[in-house]
Amino acid sequence: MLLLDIRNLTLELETSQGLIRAVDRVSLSLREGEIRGLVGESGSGKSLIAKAIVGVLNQRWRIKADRFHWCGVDLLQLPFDQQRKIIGRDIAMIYQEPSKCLDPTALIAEQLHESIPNQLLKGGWWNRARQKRKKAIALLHKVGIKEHQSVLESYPYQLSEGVCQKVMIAMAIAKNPKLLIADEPTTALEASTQAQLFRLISSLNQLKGMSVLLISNELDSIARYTHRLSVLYCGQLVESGETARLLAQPFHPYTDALIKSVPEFQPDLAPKSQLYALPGSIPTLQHLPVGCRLGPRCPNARKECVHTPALERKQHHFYSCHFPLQYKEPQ
Amino acid sequence: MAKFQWLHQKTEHGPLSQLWDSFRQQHAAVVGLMLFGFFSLIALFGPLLTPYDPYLQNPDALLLPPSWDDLGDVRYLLGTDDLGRDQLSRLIKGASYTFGIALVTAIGALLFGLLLGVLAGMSKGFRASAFNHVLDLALTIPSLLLAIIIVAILGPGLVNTIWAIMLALLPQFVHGIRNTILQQLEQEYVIAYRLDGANNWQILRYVILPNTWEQLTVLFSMALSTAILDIAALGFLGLGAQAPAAEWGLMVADALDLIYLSPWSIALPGLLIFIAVLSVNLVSDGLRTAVRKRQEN
Amino acid sequence: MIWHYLIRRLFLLSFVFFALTCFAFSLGHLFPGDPLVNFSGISQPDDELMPVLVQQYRLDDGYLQQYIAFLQRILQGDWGLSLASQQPVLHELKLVFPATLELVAYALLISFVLGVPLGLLAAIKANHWSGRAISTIALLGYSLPIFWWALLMIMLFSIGLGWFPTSGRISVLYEIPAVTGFMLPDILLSGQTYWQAALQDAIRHLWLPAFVLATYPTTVMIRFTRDAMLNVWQQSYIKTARAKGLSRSQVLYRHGLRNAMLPVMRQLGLQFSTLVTLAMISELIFSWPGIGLWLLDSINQRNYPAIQGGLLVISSLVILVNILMDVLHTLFNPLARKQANG
Amino acid sequence: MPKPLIKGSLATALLVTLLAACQPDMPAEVRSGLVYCSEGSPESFNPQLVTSGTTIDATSRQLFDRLLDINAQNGEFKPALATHWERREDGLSYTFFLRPNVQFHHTDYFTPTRPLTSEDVRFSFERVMHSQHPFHNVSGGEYPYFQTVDWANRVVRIATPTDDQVVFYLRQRDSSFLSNLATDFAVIHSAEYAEQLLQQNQRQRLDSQPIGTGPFKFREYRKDVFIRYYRHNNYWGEPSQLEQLVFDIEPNNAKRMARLLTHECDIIAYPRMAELELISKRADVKVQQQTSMNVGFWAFNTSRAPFDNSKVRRALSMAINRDAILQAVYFDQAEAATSLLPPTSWGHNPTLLPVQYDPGQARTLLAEAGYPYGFNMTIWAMPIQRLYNPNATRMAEMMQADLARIGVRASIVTLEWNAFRRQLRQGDHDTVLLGWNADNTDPDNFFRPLLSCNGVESGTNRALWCDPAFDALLAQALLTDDQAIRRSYYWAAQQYLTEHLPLLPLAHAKRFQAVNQRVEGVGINPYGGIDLSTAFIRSDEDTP
Repeated sequence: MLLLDIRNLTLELETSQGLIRAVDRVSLSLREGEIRGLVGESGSGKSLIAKAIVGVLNQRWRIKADRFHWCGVDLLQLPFDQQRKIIGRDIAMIYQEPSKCLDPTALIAEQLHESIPNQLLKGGWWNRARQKRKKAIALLHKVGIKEHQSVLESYPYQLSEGVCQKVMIAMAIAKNPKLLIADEPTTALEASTQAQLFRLISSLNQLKGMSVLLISNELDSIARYTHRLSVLYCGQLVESGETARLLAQPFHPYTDALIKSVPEFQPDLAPKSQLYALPGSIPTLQHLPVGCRLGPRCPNARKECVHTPALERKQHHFYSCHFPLQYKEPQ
Repeated sequence: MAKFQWLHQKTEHGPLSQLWDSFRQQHAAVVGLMLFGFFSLIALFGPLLTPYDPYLQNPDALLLPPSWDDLGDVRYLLGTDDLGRDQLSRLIKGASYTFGIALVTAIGALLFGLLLGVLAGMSKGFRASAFNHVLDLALTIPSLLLAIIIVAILGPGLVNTIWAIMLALLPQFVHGIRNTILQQLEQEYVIAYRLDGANNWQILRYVILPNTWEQLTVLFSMALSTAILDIAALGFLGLGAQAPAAEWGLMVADALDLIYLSPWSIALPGLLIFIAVLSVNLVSDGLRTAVRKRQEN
Repeated sequence: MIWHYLIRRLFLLSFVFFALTCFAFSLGHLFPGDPLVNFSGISQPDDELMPVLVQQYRLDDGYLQQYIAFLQRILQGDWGLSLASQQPVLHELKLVFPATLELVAYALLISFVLGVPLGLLAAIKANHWSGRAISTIALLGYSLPIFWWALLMIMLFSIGLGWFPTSGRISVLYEIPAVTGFMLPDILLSGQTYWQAALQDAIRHLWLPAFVLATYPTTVMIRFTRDAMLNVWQQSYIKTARAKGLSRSQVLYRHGLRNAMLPVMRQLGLQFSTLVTLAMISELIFSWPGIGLWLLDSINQRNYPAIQGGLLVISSLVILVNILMDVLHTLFNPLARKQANG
Repeated sequence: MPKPLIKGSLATALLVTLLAACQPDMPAEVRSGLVYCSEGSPESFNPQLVTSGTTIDATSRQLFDRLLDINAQNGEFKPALATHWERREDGLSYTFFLRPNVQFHHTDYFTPTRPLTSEDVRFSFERVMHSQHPFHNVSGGEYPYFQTVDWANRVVRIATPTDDQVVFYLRQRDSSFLSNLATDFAVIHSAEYAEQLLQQNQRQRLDSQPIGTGPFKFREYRKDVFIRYYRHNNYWGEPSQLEQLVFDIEPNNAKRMARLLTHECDIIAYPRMAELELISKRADVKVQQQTSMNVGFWAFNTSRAPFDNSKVRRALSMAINRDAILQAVYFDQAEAATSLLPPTSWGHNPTLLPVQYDPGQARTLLAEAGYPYGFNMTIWAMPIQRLYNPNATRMAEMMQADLARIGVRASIVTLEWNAFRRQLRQGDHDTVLLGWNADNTDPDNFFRPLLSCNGVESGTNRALWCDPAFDALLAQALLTDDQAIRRSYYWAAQQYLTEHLPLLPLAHAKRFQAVNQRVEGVGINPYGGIDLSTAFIRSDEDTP
């Protein structure tokens, strides 16, 4: 069953210099139990999409989409608080700096108890507090925190980023949501905890069947853990499809460049050789190029690229480029 | 699609122009700034503008109501006080007393505060903590109490109370500057400078001070509004400006006896104090939001 | 770990009190006139009493011994006689100081009860007309010169509408013995038959001064709360709380308020000395028999021992409040506690 | 949402205002209380020690009685503690017959065991006369009024043949003796209370916690805040209808006026002349007016150069525009003073020609006196209101401007009232704005305290002017009872004054009193302090 179905999502922001279209006709779909990756360099609008889904964008943003379905319900038409109720029940989100997402003046126990909804508790309301404490301890164990007592009684500033992220995940899965959105969960963590975290997310996905939208800019971790992948550049969806096939045979030059820039994917890289990188840099939001936004930096850009390419489809593999790379023999 | 702009490049991106842009957008702050300019002009050129000598007593024009009142006299636009002195010229002269001297006091407090704040901010270890703690607490003596003590020692007078108000304004400055400096010291570019071998003085001179002038303007505007209120209050209590002086607070106190006969002789000076402080507060609010906006984006 | 911090604060407190008593002692010599009169407060010490006093105050040996003698006298409660009434200064302070505390306390209470919710409302509805209206009223509030504002209020409410009396803590016809010095408890303790009428009359006398004095702290509280809440509202833990599905008011009270209140408390400490100045001025206008009125009279009478006593009492009050606010801020704010002993 | 919290706090605020606004019903002893707003704190509770009007108003008529009083309408003597008195034909002895069964105050600090006897009268006056009297040096040992009338030499001896008879023996005839006994200073204390204080070694309590025979007894006093008196129930005269009398002390006259308008005060002293016609239009207030014997003057310190030179004094007097002062300070509620004695006094000399206002002539006179470029001087101005000078600081400011026109640079000195009088006593002033309020109808009551040599030591002679010729004139005037002869002496004295000008008389002010409509039975006593014993509050139901 299709959980999330977004067609042509456009996010615009009025600024003093006029209207900026940060996200330009992006489509995204997510099935139950699937881990989808969302890759793109910083400023490509991937966090914006996540926030749009959860509905925490502030009033200045204008959201337009042909279709914005969650479990068959069109969220855009719903009144604000009803929309908030559904999202609150089904979608959970974790952010980049976990320590900032925890209230510095409240104990972890308190924040954890807050996030456990009352409906899930069995038993009467009078021993709700005891039940919450029991459930909180269970949650901490589930996310891999052994000495729960010391964590519960401490303040956020006393915990490391890794533990904070685990607490955030515990809070997220407290209401066993259908979808967990992880917005660059591992940027603030060091390598060992990163791997630990990804294993935790994928185990939760398999055990509880919770689908995950993993947003990151490190291609190698994405490649290992996600089933399907979407690549974004400056707010435009350039390519999406099964991760394995996409990595094996990218159609869009930007995806190809991304893959080449990751050393792990180039087994036969000669020592001291120049790492591949696209020429130029990401344009700022105020000065976005017309048409295909990779235009000026694209190695095989041509005249037609001035018109934004439509999203073409090859079985489950979507790409939006006038001159895809399919002629190259697969590596 | 994004507009294609080749030519219209924002020439100047310095913090000053950004600050002025976000300040300009707040209309209330601009009105405040105009009023502030108006009062400063009056404070500077007041004595030249007054239609009459503020201390000239005209025995046959006692307690005239303002000219728009039916028994008012157009020669005395805002009427006269109970000794026959022209109210308008006294109010203008008062501007140089209340507003002008408040400006001087605030600038003095700014300089002393800067000195002490820098000392407190830059020194480290026990000396720092002892120095700024004692400074913070000892200087929180209320301004009126300080004024009473100084008047008890040196006798009443406008100059004596300036010292009292300056001392009372110091904690705000020292506190604000010390926090800003400590904030600056944690920034990476300070560490970068230090790596380049810059000693404390150079860091202070080239890195920290240019970055604190914004905070200084905000602190200065807040201190100025407090200074105006304090000078007027001390004038009202008779500890500041003495009898014939045309200081606004003192004019309210003198007019207190005639509160039933000529309520406007109390209303006018009080209103001017209120508008002066309001203009300064508007500017200070505008500055604070502008600084916060500039730091946000 | 906390005790270590509290002990350091206590040490700082005693150090500042020591500095304060040094300052008060030096005033004795700085004030014009004969130091013996300034310390003892006996206006015309007749000649056989003079040598006894000089010996007792050790006026002829060095400043240090004089200071030690001064300190002993302060601790024993002999603060000299007021030159005006030849009564012991401490006895008069016990009568006048509670009146000021009472007025300041009511003003602070009003500023909290009115200031905090209005500040929150102004922060949340920042670009709504109500939010802007509240912050403009706040701006007007703390630009008002208090003596002029008090006069307007008297002209309007007391003389114009006749709702409230203009002066004093209670009508002079009620005889209330000063047991604690605070008016309302004194009325209850006085056990007079007419205590209800006295209580009502005391409240009637209290309204106007408390409201006038509360104008500044309330408007300042609105501004501080609004600023603090504005930047707390941007923090990401507020977003996570909202994402957790908490209702807006739950997010506001559980997370917003507590985090916003911390910087407000610290700033309040700084504003307390301004509040004391305003209290002294409003006492003069409302003839509220507090320490402000008493000190203003004593400056006119060149009553130096009284000024010395007043300085000691008011400064220690301000310093105590500052340190209390600082300690409260550290206790409630785990982050600050990390810096405090980290 | 925070909205419920805001609604809650606003609702409670509204409720409390309504609760406070309705008028509580006053209990018994509060309802029949009267609040008199006075302009200053009394320096002491014994009128013998002072001359200031404030203390007299607060104490003498409320707490004490005198041997005889003056009838307010016709100025004749009427019996008080003495029912009747006889004078020997050679005028050297007076015998007074005391009223029987006069009770002293019964308070928590003293319980009288016996009624008033001649012993109390003798004690009260001997304290003033004999320096080795146990109570003479208590509270400073200064009796200014008695020193000016030279009481100690005048009265040789006081005898008490029986309990209800007192005989005064004088050294020589003195026509002003009876008037002096009728002044507010000649009050009768309780000898028994003094005896009790002597044993407790608390002698100064006699002047701070008074015991008298008056209509009210002392209850409580807080300096600069209030004085509380309760009714003396077994008063010899007609007891007051007021259960309680409170003097609410408020130096600022605008605030006193405000308290009258909000009914916190029932009677206020020295209302602002400026607002009189304003408040007389109000329904709840009535204004009482009484021409009374007083004079406001500008005294030069003749013991100090250049004020010892009469030319300089005349020049300064001519520089002052007195009509402007009458209008700006007295608001035309006073008449210009041509001489020290007010016109209502029988000793007034109408033939005097007053000092003309002529700055040009003043400048030439100043040059002749040797000060062509003027000089620096101080004008001392009282900080509080007085009947004879409602706003001394304002008057000083006007004089400062007038003197500046003739090149004299004057600065104004004003201190708190007690500090002001203390330093004035030491003669630190160049010139001072003061005045005098008569205590009886005798012209001697003006001249002796203000300008006699005795006045210099007692501190009432602010001009520090001691002229034997002038003193001789005053002494002769006292030797006869015939008013015509005394008037001729007093005319000569006034002529002498206008030539030497030790002080410049400015104005004789009318005395005003603003009273709440519901207060009855209160008048203004033209001679000396106010009398509140006959006051009562009409109890009709138009509560404020």
